[in-house]
Amino acid sequence: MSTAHESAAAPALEMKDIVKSFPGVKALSGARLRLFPGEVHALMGENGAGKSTLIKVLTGVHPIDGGTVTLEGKSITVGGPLEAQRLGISTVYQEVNLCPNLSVAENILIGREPKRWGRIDWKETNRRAAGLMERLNVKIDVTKPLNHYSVAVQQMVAIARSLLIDAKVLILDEPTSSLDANEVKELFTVMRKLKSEGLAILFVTHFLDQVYEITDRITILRGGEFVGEYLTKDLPRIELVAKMIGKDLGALESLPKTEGAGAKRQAEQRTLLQASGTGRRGSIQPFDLEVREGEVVSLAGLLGSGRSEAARLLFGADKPDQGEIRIADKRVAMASPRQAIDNGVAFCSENRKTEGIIPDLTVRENIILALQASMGSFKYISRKRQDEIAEEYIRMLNINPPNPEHLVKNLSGGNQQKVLLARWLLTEPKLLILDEPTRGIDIGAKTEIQKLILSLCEKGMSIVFISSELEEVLRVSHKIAVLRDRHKVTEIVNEDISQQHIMQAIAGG
Amino acid sequence: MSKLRIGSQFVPALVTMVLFCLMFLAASAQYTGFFSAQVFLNLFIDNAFLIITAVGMTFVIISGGIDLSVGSVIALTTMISASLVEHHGWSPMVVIPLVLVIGSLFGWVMGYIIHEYQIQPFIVTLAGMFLARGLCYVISIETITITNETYTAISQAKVPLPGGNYVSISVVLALLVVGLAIYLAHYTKFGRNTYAIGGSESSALLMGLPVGRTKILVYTFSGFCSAMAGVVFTFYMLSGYGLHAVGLELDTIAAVVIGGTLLTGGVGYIAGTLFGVLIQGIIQTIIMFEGTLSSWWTKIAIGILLFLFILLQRVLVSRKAKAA
Amino acid sequence: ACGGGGSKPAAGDAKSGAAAETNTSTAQKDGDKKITMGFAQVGAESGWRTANTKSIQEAAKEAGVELKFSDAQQKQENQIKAIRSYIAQKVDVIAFSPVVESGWETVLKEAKDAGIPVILTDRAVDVKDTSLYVSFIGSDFVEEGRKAGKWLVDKAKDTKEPMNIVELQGTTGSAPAIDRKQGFEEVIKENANLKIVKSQTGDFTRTKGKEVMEAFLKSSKSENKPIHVVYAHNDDMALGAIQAIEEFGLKPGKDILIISVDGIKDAFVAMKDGKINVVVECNPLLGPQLMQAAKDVVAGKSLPKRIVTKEGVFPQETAEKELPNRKY
Amino acid sequence: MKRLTWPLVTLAVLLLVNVIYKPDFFSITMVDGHLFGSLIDILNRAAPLILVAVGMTLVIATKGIDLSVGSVIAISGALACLLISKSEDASALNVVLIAVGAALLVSVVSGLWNGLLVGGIGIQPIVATLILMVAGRGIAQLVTDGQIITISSEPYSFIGAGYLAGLPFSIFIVAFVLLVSALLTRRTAIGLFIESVGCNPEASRLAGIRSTFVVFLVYMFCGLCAGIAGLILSSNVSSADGNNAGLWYELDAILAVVIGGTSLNGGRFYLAGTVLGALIIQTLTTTIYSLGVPPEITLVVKAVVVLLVCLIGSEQFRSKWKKDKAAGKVPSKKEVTA
Ligand SMILES: Nc1ncnc2c1ncn2[C@@H]1O[C@H](COP(=O)(O)OP(=O)(O)OP(=O)(O)O)[C@@H](O)[C@H]1O
Ligand SMILES: Nc1ncnc2c1ncn2[C@@H]1O[C@H](COP(=O)(O)OP(=O)(O)OP(=O)(O)O)[C@@H](O)[C@H]1O
Ligand SMILES: [Mg+2]
Ligand SMILES: [Mg+2]
Repeated sequence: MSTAHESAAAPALEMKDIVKSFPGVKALSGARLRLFPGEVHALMGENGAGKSTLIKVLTGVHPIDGGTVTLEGKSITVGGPLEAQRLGISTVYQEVNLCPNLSVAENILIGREPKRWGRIDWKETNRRAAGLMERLNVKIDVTKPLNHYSVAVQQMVAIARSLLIDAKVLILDEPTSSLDANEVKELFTVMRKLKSEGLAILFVTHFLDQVYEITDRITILRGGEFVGEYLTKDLPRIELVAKMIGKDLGALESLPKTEGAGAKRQAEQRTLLQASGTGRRGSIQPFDLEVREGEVVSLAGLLGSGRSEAARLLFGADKPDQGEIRIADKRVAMASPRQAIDNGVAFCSENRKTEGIIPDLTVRENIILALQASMGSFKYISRKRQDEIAEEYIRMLNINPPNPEHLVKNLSGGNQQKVLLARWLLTEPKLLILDEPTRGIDIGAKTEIQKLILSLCEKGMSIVFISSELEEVLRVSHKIAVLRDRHKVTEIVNEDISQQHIMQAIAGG
Repeated sequence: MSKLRIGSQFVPALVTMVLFCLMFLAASAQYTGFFSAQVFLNLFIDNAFLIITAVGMTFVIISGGIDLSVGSVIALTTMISASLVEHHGWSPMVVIPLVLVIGSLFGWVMGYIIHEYQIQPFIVTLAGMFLARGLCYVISIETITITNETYTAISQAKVPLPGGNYVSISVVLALLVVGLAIYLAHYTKFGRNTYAIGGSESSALLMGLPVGRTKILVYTFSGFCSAMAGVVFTFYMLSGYGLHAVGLELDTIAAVVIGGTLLTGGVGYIAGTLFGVLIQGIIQTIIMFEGTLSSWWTKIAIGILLFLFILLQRVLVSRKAKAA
Repeated sequence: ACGGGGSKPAAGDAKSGAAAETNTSTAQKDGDKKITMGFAQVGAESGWRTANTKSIQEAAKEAGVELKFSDAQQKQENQIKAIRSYIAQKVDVIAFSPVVESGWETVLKEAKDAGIPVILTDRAVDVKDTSLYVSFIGSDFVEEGRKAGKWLVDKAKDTKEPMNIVELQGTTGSAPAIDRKQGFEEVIKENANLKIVKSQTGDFTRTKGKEVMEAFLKSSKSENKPIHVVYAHNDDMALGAIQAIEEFGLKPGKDILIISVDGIKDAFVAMKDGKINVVVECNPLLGPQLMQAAKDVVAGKSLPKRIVTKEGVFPQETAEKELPNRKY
Repeated sequence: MKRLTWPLVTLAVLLLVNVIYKPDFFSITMVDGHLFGSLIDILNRAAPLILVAVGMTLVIATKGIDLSVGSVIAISGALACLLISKSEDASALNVVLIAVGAALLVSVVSGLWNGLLVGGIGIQPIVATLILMVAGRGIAQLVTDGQIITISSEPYSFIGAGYLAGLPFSIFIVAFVLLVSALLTRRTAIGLFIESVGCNPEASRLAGIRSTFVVFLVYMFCGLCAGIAGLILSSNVSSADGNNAGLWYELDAILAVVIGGTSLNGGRFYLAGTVLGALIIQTLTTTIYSLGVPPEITLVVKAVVVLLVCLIGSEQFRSKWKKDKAAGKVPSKKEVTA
């Protein structure tokens, strides 16, 4: 079915020779894209390849420097997102771009609120929003403000919003970066339906599995340039990756298989962190958790099961009001992040936009921030040392553009995530809590990071790991704590760790 | 209000109302003559213009901006009204709509500059503040007394209430504006867009909301409210004067913020603002009933009362938020 | 006045006195018929005003009048509120110094409806129906301007050359600023040699007075238009100007004539040192007169519509003798 | 440096206007061993404003605002003058030193109070500092008993009216404070922390920054700056005026900060820009005085200048202008980072 439109129809949308520069960076040069009605089209490329920029240029967020855009054969210039919507282009941008202060229902419907007697009909608004969320199989109270929910839920809300627009073209920029398998499944069901209705869908993701599951065609960008357009079925994985990073790759294969690796080391390790009865009213019920030195403990669970909440307690981001936490057998109050850091605990939040990056500061400043904070105000890391550190981590994590003086807000999403990882790795904590650390990071860098994590463990660092990507969890963990409905239900260790086992535990079997 | 979600955001506004009632009762116990309906109604009579200004300001602050020009626009409105009515013999029926248009236009221009040239609202409206007050002096340095019958009649008219109490026409106008504003804020696209922009302007833009138009409209509305307040102020003072309402912008901002609106934008309720104004009014009234304070102790006492109130509000809000 | 030891204890007394008074008055509420007066002061924007307040507070204590005092912080709306609250508190008599002249009709009518007599101090109000207040005690700003002008005209009678005057105005738009300017200009018109070459507001403060004067001196130098006279709308600005003149290297009072209004102690000190040539008095001490008037009006006696305060013009020669008499 | 261009241009234009009207505007002569001229006057007069604005810059960088500076100015001057006037020998150096020390201490305490309300209790900065703005003026008047305290003290008047090496002493004070703040913010991590807290408080907290400490520090520093400014202002006229000293200073200070390019939304701050902003404001005031602009239209002139300063500083405005001139193309829409 996918080749049908090759001859049949003209593209719904075509972008040709797109050029876009930002001060000091050429984000796009000669990028191309064709979208046909009734297809799901993957836009692939490394972090910073220009995918999001291409989308923003298309929807008029950034003015275009050169090139043409045609929609259904007509050449168009889009003045802004509002105009794009009017033209039938519906977009979910990377990162959650919704209003945290408004209710979920409003976020979905604002701009298109149902009216009655000339005024907004709130009942109907809430009803419709709830209906839409249900269609995505997310059952939440839509009258609560958006910031009440986790990033994953917010992503679903953004998707729900985009579905509402009467669109010819649907653009999804990494909508699945923090979604679990279940939600992805729901999303794909919806996408398939829309596709069959003749919608052209552009889908950006770093998950190859998803690409092969849902897309019909792939466009690859590299360094802002067009590499090629391929039918998904004709392009094997290895080749796809090679085309994305521009060289042949053995990296994927070279990943160490650590499943069960923890088994032999576990017995001799001392306990680093011991949480007993730790909990916080209204967010997570008391739980026990033991993390040993050099161990990777994963928290697994469904959307909103309380993984992030648990992690935040361990770091003091929220103050636990029950139970106690011991680190290296010393009782620690964990009243603030500061205290946690002083005790060698670090935490990389899942919410990089609001809890991670300091947007107006440079890459260098963002990287050294946590280290500097732990050193205090007056022991200033010399500028020379800062530059060295920045250089080192930019190289190590392949941050692009490799300019330490770039403002972090101008980096691509994946590169921002790398900066955050760099920030915490630099502090060399005893326990590193990573909440969705590889969110939005491209396939090449992801393996690098996983390798890095494992090598750090080998050196004795402990890690608490949260990821919506089960495969990743399986690959790195020594122990998995499963959460359901905001309390810890079970622990799975060592040889018991298997996909099926976890799935059962999560689902409550 | 029942259809509105009473979420945690509503707590500050609610706490403000409760605290207001407590303050009123406490003062009634302390001062003879305080506990009367008329004293309560006087809060409205004396602060009608502040209520109206604060309503406009609430929109601006919810959108994440600020408007420093309100006091000056009030002065300018009184000045234009007085000069046209007294010196040029225009009819109030023409003058009042005219000044409302002028005020709105003034706000529109500021909004346009803020949005179109991406200049911080603080500085644009500060320039607006200088300009409006400067224009007053250009019209006349001296105060212009209004003797026009329509104005004096409206000014002295009493809307009788049961029990021999009364309010002024201005109070009715102010309450109408409050009602309109609540409707605008919660039941129109304009209002919701304002909240959205305050929550996150860049998101609102990406969500395809008319950010520019809404922002400009918000300042226009604030300009309109200031002019409306100016009209009410003219009834109240029966004069035009360049030094009217000096420093009112701070009172207004304080009232809005006390009412639970966040200066960072996105959160706030008109009803909260109304009580914010009343809180300020009651602090004033308490001090006047006290009647033994010297000028400096007056200021210190205002500061202390404000502090106590805000502290209580803060404690209660964080307690409630935790419980929720 | 100059903040030396003298004035401090007085304030302490006034305060404790006031406190004591409230206590006793609540105790003997229904006993003897004590007059309650509500007084709405403009604010405490200057030493002059504070002296005015103090005079009223002390006089009230002496006369056994229970004083309800409120400070409007230079805002007319606050004064109106205060008057409303006095009406609600059913005081026997209301007195106030209006911030501006206009806009009193409504609230004064309310007072009249409530049967409370109103006495104005310091400034008049502009109302059509003069029965809204019983009397006005205070000075006449225009007259003060005239007196200042008169002194200069006398002084300049013999000079043939033109004299350049710079004027330091009070707060733009305020009644004393407008009136003192008007009265002064009215009189100096008589002599064509007298010309105001520069006029700028100094906001009634020393700092601004000094700053403005500095700029005037600099520009007069580059324009080659020497300044002969400074006319300041109050003493504080004059004192600031004096400093500027001295720093500029000229002698105030000699090279440049200084005319000032108010008559605070500091001004007399400067005058004694020969740095000010004349001070037109504007007397803030009208407490006793006010209390007398209040008693009369409560007793049902009729009052004159206008009670003028005693005010003089003090040329340099009288400074030495007058200085000890200055209370503020 | 690029963001200083437009403020610099503005300042240059203002000075140019003066020179056109008064050709000897730039002339600086030596009188009694001090330099003398309009430019020196501007520097001297701008000194307190620069001080306050520098303190304000750091506060604004943390997404705060300090409305109480005017009142702190009044308190500091009032207290110093009161202590001196109460002493046996007003001209004794140690008396003045004690008075100055006490005044500065109280100013820092005022800042601490603000910091406590904002950082400790979490009250919104604008209301938190409004409290001290209102009450502080009362306190200042309480100190002076509502009168103007006049003193005659050689050493005290040196602070605001004295000369050192031919230049007004206040200029040295400003230079010193600027130097200290530049060192503190650029040679220690404090500057980084301030910007970080102002830019994203939650992320900063999670990165382990003691944001309360930072907030306390900036408000205390701002209080100190206002206190010094208060001393300069009161010593300049050898008197303390509890009611009028520093009135509306907060607006001018904030204006200076904003003209200098620091955003009221916190984050990056630019001390040099602030200094330029303050100089622009003072130059404008002096220009108005020396050109003889009538007081009635002073405010209109000020409004127009402020607006022009912002407009030429706005990229959108400039590019629109250029484009309009070139050919009526569509104005560029602003760019957003998602
Ligand atoms: N507003 C901006 N200012 C300056 N540079 C920018 C801006 N936005 C993006 N860039 C740069 O443009 C390049 C492309 O970024 P883009 O966000 O399109 O990458 P991406 O392919 O979406 O990457 P990711 O997979 O990490 O999301 C990057 O080098 C980035 O630094
Ligand atoms: N039905 C729901 N689904 C998802 N989140 C919910 C739901 N109901 C409430 N929430 C809120 O969302 C947040 C989810 O908590 P948390 O961030 O710990 O989840 P998580 O396990 O990390 O899941 P994820 O980040 O994948 O959504 C909580 O603040 C919770 O109050
Ligand atoms: Mg991207
Ligand atoms: Mg989570």
